[in-house]
Amino acid sequence: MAGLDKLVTSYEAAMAGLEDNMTVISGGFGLCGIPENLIQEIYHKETKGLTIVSNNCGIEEYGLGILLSKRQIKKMVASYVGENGEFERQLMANELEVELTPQGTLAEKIRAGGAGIPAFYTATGVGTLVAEGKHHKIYNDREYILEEAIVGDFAIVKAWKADRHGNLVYRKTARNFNPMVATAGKITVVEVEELVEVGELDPDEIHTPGIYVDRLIVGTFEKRIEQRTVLTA
Amino acid sequence: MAGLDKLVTSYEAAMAGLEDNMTVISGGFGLCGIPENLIQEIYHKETKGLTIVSNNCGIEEYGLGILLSKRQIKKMVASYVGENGEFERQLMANELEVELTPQGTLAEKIRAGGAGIPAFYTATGVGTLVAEGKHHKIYNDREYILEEAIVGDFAIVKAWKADRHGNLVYRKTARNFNPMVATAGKITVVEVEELVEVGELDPDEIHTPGIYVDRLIVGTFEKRIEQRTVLTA
Amino acid sequence: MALSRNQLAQRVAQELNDGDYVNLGIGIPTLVPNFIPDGIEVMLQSENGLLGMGVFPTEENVDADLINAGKQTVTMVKGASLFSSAESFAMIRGGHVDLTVLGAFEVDVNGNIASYMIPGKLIKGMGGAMDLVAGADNIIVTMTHASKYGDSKLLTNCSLPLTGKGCIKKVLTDLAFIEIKNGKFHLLERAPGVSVEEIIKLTEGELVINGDVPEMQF
Amino acid sequence: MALSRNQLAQRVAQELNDGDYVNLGIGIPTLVPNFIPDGIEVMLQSENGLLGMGVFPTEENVDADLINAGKQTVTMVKGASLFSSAESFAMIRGGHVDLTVLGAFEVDVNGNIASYMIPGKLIKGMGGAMDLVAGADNIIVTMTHASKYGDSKLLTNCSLPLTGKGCIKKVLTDLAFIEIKNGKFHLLERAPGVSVEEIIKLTEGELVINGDVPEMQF
Repeated sequence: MAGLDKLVTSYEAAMAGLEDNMTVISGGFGLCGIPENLIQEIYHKETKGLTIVSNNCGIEEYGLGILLSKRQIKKMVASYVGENGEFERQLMANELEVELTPQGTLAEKIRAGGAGIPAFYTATGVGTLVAEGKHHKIYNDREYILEEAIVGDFAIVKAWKADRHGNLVYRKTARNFNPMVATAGKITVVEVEELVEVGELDPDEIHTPGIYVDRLIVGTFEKRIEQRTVLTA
Repeated sequence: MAGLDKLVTSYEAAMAGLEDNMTVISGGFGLCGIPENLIQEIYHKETKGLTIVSNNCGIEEYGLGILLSKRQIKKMVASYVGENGEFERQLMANELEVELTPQGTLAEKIRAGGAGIPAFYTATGVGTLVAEGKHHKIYNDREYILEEAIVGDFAIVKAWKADRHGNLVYRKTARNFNPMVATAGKITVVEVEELVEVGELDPDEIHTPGIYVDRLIVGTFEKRIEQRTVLTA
Repeated sequence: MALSRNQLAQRVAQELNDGDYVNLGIGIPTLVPNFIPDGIEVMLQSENGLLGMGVFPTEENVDADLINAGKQTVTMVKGASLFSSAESFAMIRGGHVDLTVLGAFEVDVNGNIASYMIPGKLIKGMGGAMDLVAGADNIIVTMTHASKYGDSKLLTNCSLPLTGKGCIKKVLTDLAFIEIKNGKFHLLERAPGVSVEEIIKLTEGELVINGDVPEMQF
Repeated sequence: MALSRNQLAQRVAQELNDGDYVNLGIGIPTLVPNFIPDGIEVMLQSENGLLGMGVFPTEENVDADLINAGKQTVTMVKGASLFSSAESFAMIRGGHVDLTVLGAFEVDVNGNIASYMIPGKLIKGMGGAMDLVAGADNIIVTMTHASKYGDSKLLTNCSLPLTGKGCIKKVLTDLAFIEIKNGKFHLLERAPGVSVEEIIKLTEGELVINGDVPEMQF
């Protein structure tokens, strides 16, 4: 790895420098488009006291849920708890600090973190628990609350294809939070299914420019499906 | 035009409803990626008292500059005056109201307008004329100013390809401000070089989803070059 | 008789306009696409980053990378587009979605909605619901009129933590189609065979009845 | 002797690190790519939406849709990417660009920079410069040390409207390479054949000279 080449060859190298009590932002929605091997690496490292920022926390035995079960997570910033019983249990038992954040606000907070916007106003959450303690302001007769950006010590991302410069392309709804997450880490680590030659990706079709990416690794993925719904003839 | 089909067949229909004193946001950077025929249509309509939001104001005889020469513009919101002598002249002579806005702030104000974010903080412009009268706030020992979103009565956009649903693809640096502008108009009008069948654009490669587009027209473009720089052997 | 889940979806579908971009929440709303009237073309938005959601895939076409906001495997229709969650909520927050249909635990006469937690009992999280109710002008809440214990879900004041304040104008329950305005519920239609009295009995918040209340038409 | 435009560009190029993402302003900075040292790989960002800017095109390859921030026709290198202006300034404002090189009218001992207007005389507009100076940690200003009338451009206080406040740490002029810290200019290097006295004479703001000041090496 030198110059613009972001490729690393071990998951250990990919997550080197991750320490207890750091903040990690993760891409993925449910189990779709999650950096599953980077999560596994955090699990094996046994890093503790983590703040995890992610829309969901996986399911109990897969995805970010494995960090929850192993008590590696001190605080979750997420929009959705459902479908993970252990998450709900730890939350209700006050064993886990949770900042429930509306999904769109969460996406925007992460984007803002990467884009040098420390805070922004939104109407989402006005009049709810989410608005408590936040600055309120009226624009055009409507009330808005001020939400602050999120920056992570690490950002972990799953993309479909990449070149060594870290130019990324996502596939279908596995894109979800990944493009914003990629911008919001002090160290951004990306795992992909396929490495292509520099120059092979059409510049007009790159979703995340390599400037945001610090480390890149090629993995194999289980891609577990949460709700396998099919048409019955 | 019905249902999801946004196609109109005349520039008159494309700009129908534009009235004096409205705000029009335009895509383009310099003369690159400007909705040249939509601008021509505004010129021919002789609409007056317009507020134009655009990074530049074209050059004197081409692009948005023609509206300036015909005194159709009451106010410009732009980041750059250079290379348009008439713009500079009207500005210095106080014949034109001008809100000089840093380029990144302008891009973000337009994005915010489309995204339902009424205002955001940025460090850009702190300590300069741009910051005067704006709310200041400290985050992490750094000073930021509050900037407000921009929404247009009309947004005019140039894209490369589109389908009838208004799904858009831009080409190279002709993308520039166009994707944000497309989101920020009460009525968004897009002109393109090429119409393709619905389903022909790869969903992963669509830059602007059709939900933002109200009207679509296929045009022919001069694509004038401002600085023709070439390698000399 | 109380509406079936399919009838609820069918009644919602009558509210669609040609060319609408529509976000359908989890549960009953996901059945709406089965009842889109002829001649009406709509695009379904799924807040995880898909505009142009199609039906469930066949077994061979299941794709782990293509799910909806309920984490169900889906397909795309022609003209679909894919984007990030930030872009998706830019659409929603920015008011570009024409109609949002979602479920709730409670709704009250001031248009408040509660749908994401029951303190001490259940915490699902708000997901995208807070953004959806804040972003859309046109929202239809679908839910049962009362709990299985007969407790009304149409209240003077929501008792649970709110998902949104003053944002709901239309509620479709298994018994009635109700409009919320001026701090009151207004009974627009009743389910076939359901009496106005039955609806009054199960509506805790103030309910205005104007003349004869028509039955829903299917 | 004062540096030529090419020498200025060459000296700037020495500041590049392998793997840097670099934004080059209009004027002298655009000459920098001609002097990138061997073994150093950098990517040039153009704020109108291009990362991986290449050289000017040949006559046959001129493309009206591919320009840089100076509106000049350019090409792309392998590994280039294209994006919107909002994304471009997310990169810049978010501090993802490693080095920014831009011109100025004036710089002062507090790191203030003025570069976009001369009241009553000239208004170019700030373009992306205010975002660039606010977003980058590492900025090099390139300019002539003094005006053609001999007026210093390195001042105690900028006299023109500012582009940015307290953001400039390095200035390369045709006479000297100067660091700004603790409210003073610090002379790091002088142009070959230019004396310290000459630099002192043309520097209005307080200038610190520590021991022997080396000549720039090319």
